[in-house]
Amino acid sequence: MSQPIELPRWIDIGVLPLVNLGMALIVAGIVVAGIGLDPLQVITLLVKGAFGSRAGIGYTLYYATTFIFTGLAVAMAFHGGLFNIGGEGQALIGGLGASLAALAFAQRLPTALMLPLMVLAAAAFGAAWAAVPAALQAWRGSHVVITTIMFNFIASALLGYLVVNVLKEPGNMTPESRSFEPSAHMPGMHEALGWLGLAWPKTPLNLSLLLALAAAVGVGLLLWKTRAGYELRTVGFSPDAAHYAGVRPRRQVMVAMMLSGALAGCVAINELAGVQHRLLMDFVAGAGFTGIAVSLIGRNHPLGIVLASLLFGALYQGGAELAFEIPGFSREMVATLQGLIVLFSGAMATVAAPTLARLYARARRPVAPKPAGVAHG
Amino acid sequence: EPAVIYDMGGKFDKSFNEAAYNGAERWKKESGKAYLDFEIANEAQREQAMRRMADKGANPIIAIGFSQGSTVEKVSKDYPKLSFAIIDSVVKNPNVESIVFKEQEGSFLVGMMAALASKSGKVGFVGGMDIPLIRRFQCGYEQGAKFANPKAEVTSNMTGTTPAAWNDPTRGAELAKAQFAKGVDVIFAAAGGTGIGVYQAAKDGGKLAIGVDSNQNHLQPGTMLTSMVKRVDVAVYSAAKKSNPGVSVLGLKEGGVDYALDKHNEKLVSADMKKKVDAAKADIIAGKIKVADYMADNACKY
Amino acid sequence: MRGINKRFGAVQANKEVTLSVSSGTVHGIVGENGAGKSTLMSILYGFYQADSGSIEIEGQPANITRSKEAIALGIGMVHQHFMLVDPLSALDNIMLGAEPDWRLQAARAEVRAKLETLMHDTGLVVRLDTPVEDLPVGERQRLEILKALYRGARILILDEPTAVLTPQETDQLFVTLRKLRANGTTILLITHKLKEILALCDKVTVMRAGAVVLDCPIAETSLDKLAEAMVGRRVNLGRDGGAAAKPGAPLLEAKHLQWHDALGVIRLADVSLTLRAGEIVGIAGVSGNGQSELLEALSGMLTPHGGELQLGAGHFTPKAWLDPARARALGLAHVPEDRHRVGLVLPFAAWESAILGHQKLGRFAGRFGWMKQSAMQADTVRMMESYDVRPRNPQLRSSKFSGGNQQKLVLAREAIVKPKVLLVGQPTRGVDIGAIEFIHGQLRAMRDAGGAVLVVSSELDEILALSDRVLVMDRGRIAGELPIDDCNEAALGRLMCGASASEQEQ
Amino acid sequence: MDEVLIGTLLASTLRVSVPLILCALAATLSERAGVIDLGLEGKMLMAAFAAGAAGATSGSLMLALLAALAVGIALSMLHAYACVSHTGDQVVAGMAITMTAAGLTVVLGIAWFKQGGQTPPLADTVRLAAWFTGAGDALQAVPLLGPALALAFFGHNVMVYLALLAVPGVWWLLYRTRLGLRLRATGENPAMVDAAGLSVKGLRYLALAFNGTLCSLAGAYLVLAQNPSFVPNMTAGRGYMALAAMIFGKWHPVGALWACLLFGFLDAVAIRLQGVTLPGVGTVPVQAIQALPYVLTVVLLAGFIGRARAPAALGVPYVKER
Ligand SMILES: Nc1ncnc2c1ncn2[C@@H]1O[C@H](COP(=O)(O)OP(=O)(O)OP(=O)(O)O)[C@@H](O)[C@H]1O
Ligand SMILES: Nc1ncnc2c1ncn2[C@@H]1O[C@H](COP(=O)(O)OP(=O)(O)OP(=O)(O)O)[C@@H](O)[C@H]1O
Ligand SMILES: [Mg+2]
Ligand SMILES: [Mg+2]
Repeated sequence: MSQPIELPRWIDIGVLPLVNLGMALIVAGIVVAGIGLDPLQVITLLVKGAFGSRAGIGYTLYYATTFIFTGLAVAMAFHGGLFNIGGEGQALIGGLGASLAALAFAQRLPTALMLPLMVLAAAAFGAAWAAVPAALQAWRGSHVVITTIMFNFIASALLGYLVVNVLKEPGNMTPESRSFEPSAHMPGMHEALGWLGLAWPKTPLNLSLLLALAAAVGVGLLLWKTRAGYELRTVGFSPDAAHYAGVRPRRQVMVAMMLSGALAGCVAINELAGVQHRLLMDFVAGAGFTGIAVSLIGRNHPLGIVLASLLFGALYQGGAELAFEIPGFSREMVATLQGLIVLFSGAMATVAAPTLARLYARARRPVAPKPAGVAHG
Repeated sequence: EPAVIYDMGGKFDKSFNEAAYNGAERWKKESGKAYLDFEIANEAQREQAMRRMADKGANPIIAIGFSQGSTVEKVSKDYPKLSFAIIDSVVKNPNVESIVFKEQEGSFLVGMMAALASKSGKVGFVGGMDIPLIRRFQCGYEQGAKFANPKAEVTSNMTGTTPAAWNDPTRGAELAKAQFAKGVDVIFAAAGGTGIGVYQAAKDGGKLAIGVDSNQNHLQPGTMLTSMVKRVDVAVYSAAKKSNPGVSVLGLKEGGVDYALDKHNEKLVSADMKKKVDAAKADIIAGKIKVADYMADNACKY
Repeated sequence: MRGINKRFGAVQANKEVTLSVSSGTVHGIVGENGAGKSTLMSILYGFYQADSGSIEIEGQPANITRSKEAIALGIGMVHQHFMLVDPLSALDNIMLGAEPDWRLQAARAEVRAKLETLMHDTGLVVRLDTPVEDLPVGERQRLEILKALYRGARILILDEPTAVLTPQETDQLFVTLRKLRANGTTILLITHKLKEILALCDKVTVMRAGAVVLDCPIAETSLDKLAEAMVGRRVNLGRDGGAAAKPGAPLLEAKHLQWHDALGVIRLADVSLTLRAGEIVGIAGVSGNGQSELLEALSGMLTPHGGELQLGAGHFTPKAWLDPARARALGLAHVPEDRHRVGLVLPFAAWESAILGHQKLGRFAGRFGWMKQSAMQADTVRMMESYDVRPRNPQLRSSKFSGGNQQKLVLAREAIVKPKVLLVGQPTRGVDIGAIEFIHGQLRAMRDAGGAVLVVSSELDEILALSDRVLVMDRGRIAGELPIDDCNEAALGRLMCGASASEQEQ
Repeated sequence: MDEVLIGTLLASTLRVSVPLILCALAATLSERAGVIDLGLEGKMLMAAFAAGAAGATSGSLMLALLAALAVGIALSMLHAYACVSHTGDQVVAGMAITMTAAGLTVVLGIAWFKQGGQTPPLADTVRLAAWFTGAGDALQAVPLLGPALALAFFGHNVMVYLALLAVPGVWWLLYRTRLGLRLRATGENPAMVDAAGLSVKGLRYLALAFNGTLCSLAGAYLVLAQNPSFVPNMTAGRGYMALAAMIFGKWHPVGALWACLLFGFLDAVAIRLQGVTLPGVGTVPVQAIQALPYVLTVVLLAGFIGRARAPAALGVPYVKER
């Protein structure tokens, strides 16, 4: 009954997530049909919008870049046994760091120095913002889930204050900082490909994508190839074994959360250095929460996260395109789907497991009439 | 085909954006052609939305609201062949039409009406986001109120400092209730969707309220004294019809701003009140009354 | 109870258990840790469901699927791990689930009145209005019994009630239990303390590995017989008659170690011991008498509240106690009792588990914090070969190895660094006979190479087979020390069961 | 003049606190039974939408309330199904509900009402009316404290009084009834509750049903009393603030009430201090006041101002067999 169900590995990491994703899509499809749209048409247009043109692909990858950062952030903390809901706030404060660096130095420094400095600042500020809940969890036992939520609100208030009262240009009515000098702009993919002689339409997609992919590789290497990652995962799986192995759990809590915060902070590079070129108040726009869904679907593995980010990037881009194309379709449909994915792939991840186990068992039985058909079902 | 990009608050804010929407709809009806539109849900979308419109070949692209100023400036440079229009902000690119209003003049008129309708001599102002543009409304309103009744007291509040202030009816209602408790009995809300809360509070408290941007008299018939209409609809309509780059400033004279009188508020506006206000309107147009412009020197001097 | 079977995942906790208890008696149940005693009783109480088997109460077949039904049948259970809600008052704890009125105040008044008489009749006195978290353990124990009696229990199950009690409290409890028996209550008593069985019970059942191995009236048995039945089959693993130990210099010296748990129960009362080069010291004792805590304190996993420790060149006091990393640096290795929770990380690949604790070793460290995985995997393969771990696949998940192979892997890992001091907890728990032999051989080889080995085991045979010197622990103390030549099961059994030692102490 | 200021400030505090109080009580009930609720925000938002949609289409206050209740309770049951029946992660489930609600309300709103996700303004018959205005007017006449008290405590709508009554109600349920005892025990030691012959699942489902009811009322209040219609994302973080208040109130209904009133008071003050220059202080950074509840909660959680003890079994799904 409530005994853990043993499924073959390929079902566990291959089929089950797809089944869960499928259930979320089905429910979303019902909603789409319920508001009078044709789910098939929506899906077709969505895929076309996301992958049908180079511009569409550019946007998809641009959104995916942000989600890779936040997804990795969630996964990093998760491997240390922590649930970081504070990606949103850490990204905001990372944006503050990157912007301060840009506003202070971009006039004087060349791009080659400016961009690394912004990355460092974004990561450092994000890490610092995550360090406080981490320290409170490690030394005072306050639960990181609750404190990171609180820190999201505090971050947004802090940024609001700074942007409105300190960073806003006197003449400007919009709460945003002045524009960064060109040396603080992350080159767009169209420019970069242009240098190589390749044509690419102008989209928000910028070289941050490479940074995100590098971060994914880096996270993978760190977790599975370095001692630090080994110790982190040990704490995440079994604090007792970690203690036995001479690992200090408190230190690992700090390390995991700060790395997580640093990754979230890098969202600012894609959004601010790459696209907006100034500090806005709401540039994260829920990406921190999307990161949770991305990480859940990606099974907390960098490769999975990159793929899941692509999925979400496509949903966002396709959704935006749909909002243009179909009256009555709003981007919130994508937000809804995102919530449903978290529900089915996260909270109800094992609901389908017994059924799958039964189907699998039936399929394996030699007397079963059509074993293969069931196994793939 | 033209494209309209609405600001935060959305095209059904019953106020500023909705006026733009009405203008676009009018164009659609008269021309029989379709137009594209998009509602901004967060800051980061502005540029994407505008570029997407431009990529689709929309022309002209009409951006509603000062917050889109910097985006229009950036994007219009990249698409020199397209024409753009921006409401409430000035962008000095050759392919951009900037349309701004003399809100102070319309506010002056509704300020007068507020002071004339007030029994307590105390009138209120609820602004949206605390920016010079809204201060310009406030300043004109104050001046008008004092013009009609030199002893009038004006209580003013701003809802916030971020764009969230445009769409927070709860706060609007709270601010209105606070002002009513101080004896204010007419409130002018220049706060986008936040105003809905103010009007509801006025209705609940049996006080008067003044709408903004669109004619909002129908929202709470019987307690809406009037509305300071800003003809964003006209601006959008004419921008869609034909774009003429440069800056146009629309005041009372140009019919860009006015106060609203219709079946919903005719009982509230007495003949005497109407006479006085119309006289002032003529004087402003004639230049006999100078209405202070807060944005000219960032101060309310009258 | 007839033919009861219960399986938890891979563990067969009860195998064809049949138990019959006559009413109005005290029936003892003894057995090693994990023998399935608690599981059996929990099935009777409806907390778990048997996979198969039947239960009859007072001649009537009873289908007990929930605790509620057991309670209705007059069965009450005092769980091994107290089932109490800490922040609630004693009174609320007693009536929870059996409140006579939906209004709490009225219910409390009614229950309080009943309890006053019950407390008076049974002598089980509890401060009813104190939150449980402020009650001492003995009082919590009485509270648990009172709870069962309040629900009208005629059959009372007590799961290791004395494990947490002081001798005085135990005596008091026994007075109460005798009184209850006199009033017609049937009592099922689980305990590890054989002396208690002899003192109190009318009949006794011995369980081992989920099955009943002995069932007889108390008059027909003795402490020695019970000890033998409990310790179980005699494995034919005699001492390797040959080389006697030649103990050398002391490598580890612990003095007056003291530790108490969060409840304030003293787990280490005062333990001093010395480990010398070239000897195996065995620690015998019924589990739960401080052996686990001793191992943890010596390996740095737990900081004692009192005492001191000399390990090689390091001297430690509770203020600055040894930590596991430092312990390893000083040449101490530790095979933990719980290989699943502590000794391995089950989701890890075998090679990852095989470097647990050694991740900082120089030969594994690449530049920039890189791990030399090839070196790690090569080491793992070597460990697997020399300790015959099967399957010999360093990439396989740790959880996929059988218990014996997991244990060999842990032992190999700790031995490969050639430690000066090796602490081993339950070296062969759940390990098959071939592996036992092999593991014992390895431990002896380590001694012969000049290492000091401390073995904690609940298997007397193992202690007898391995040790050069045996310490017996009882209630957090060293109850006695015997050189191996003076050891026999009877002597150890008496010390273990608190017979001679506690009598001498009192 | 001053008493008017005090009176309106108190009145405003009460009005602003109501959704916080209801949600904090909802959280108290579920967390006392051992279920973390990060779905408050979503439940409240969906209930608000249901009230707005039903109210606008049917024009009936009763139907609006019923719709809110049905939706809020249904979401709580979904929460229970995922976390209690299937031992899913409570935090993830709550997040999922909140995320889904934020999207779904807008999607449905646009589809049904074509007003950018808003519902049409509700007719007066659907809105909750002011109560005790007569008593308030009478009290106005009393010298000294009269006007302040009248402004502060009379003339609110029924939900304000209901929320204030719900506090002793929940307190009474938790501390004066058998069910309350069982709920509290479930949050502390579900194994014991199970051993006492009670159903842990049943109790947690029940706690979540109460939780859904209270969240629904909070959502309905936003639409039927505070605002004239549903507006996308109108809960604006109140669910999280209520959670903070519940923690700040140390998982006790009365503590939660005081925390909510404190947070509401800060909000009311922040509304009034917007852009106001105080002598000596300068312009008050309203953001600082807005962030204060969260900062206070973190400080409390860190144990710097007294220790808050969460129910021992909070967030742990109950499984018998390891
Ligand atoms: N809830 C459970 N889930 C999984 N396995 C369990 C559970 N309870 C007990 N077991 C396993 O069942 C076996 C028997 O356990 P049980 O608690 O009945 O032993 P015991 O004889 O009471 O031991 P002890 O003397 O330590 O109390 C053990 O291997 C144990 O690990
Ligand atoms: N979950 C599993 N998946 C795949 N293989 C397994 C799994 N569990 C055990 N095995 C393999 O099955 C074989 C027998 O396992 P089992 O646990 O019954 O061994 P055992 O010697 O009885 O161990 P123990 O003494 O711990 O009970 C082992 O070779 C092991 O590698
Ligand atoms: Mg086995
Ligand atoms: Mg037991």
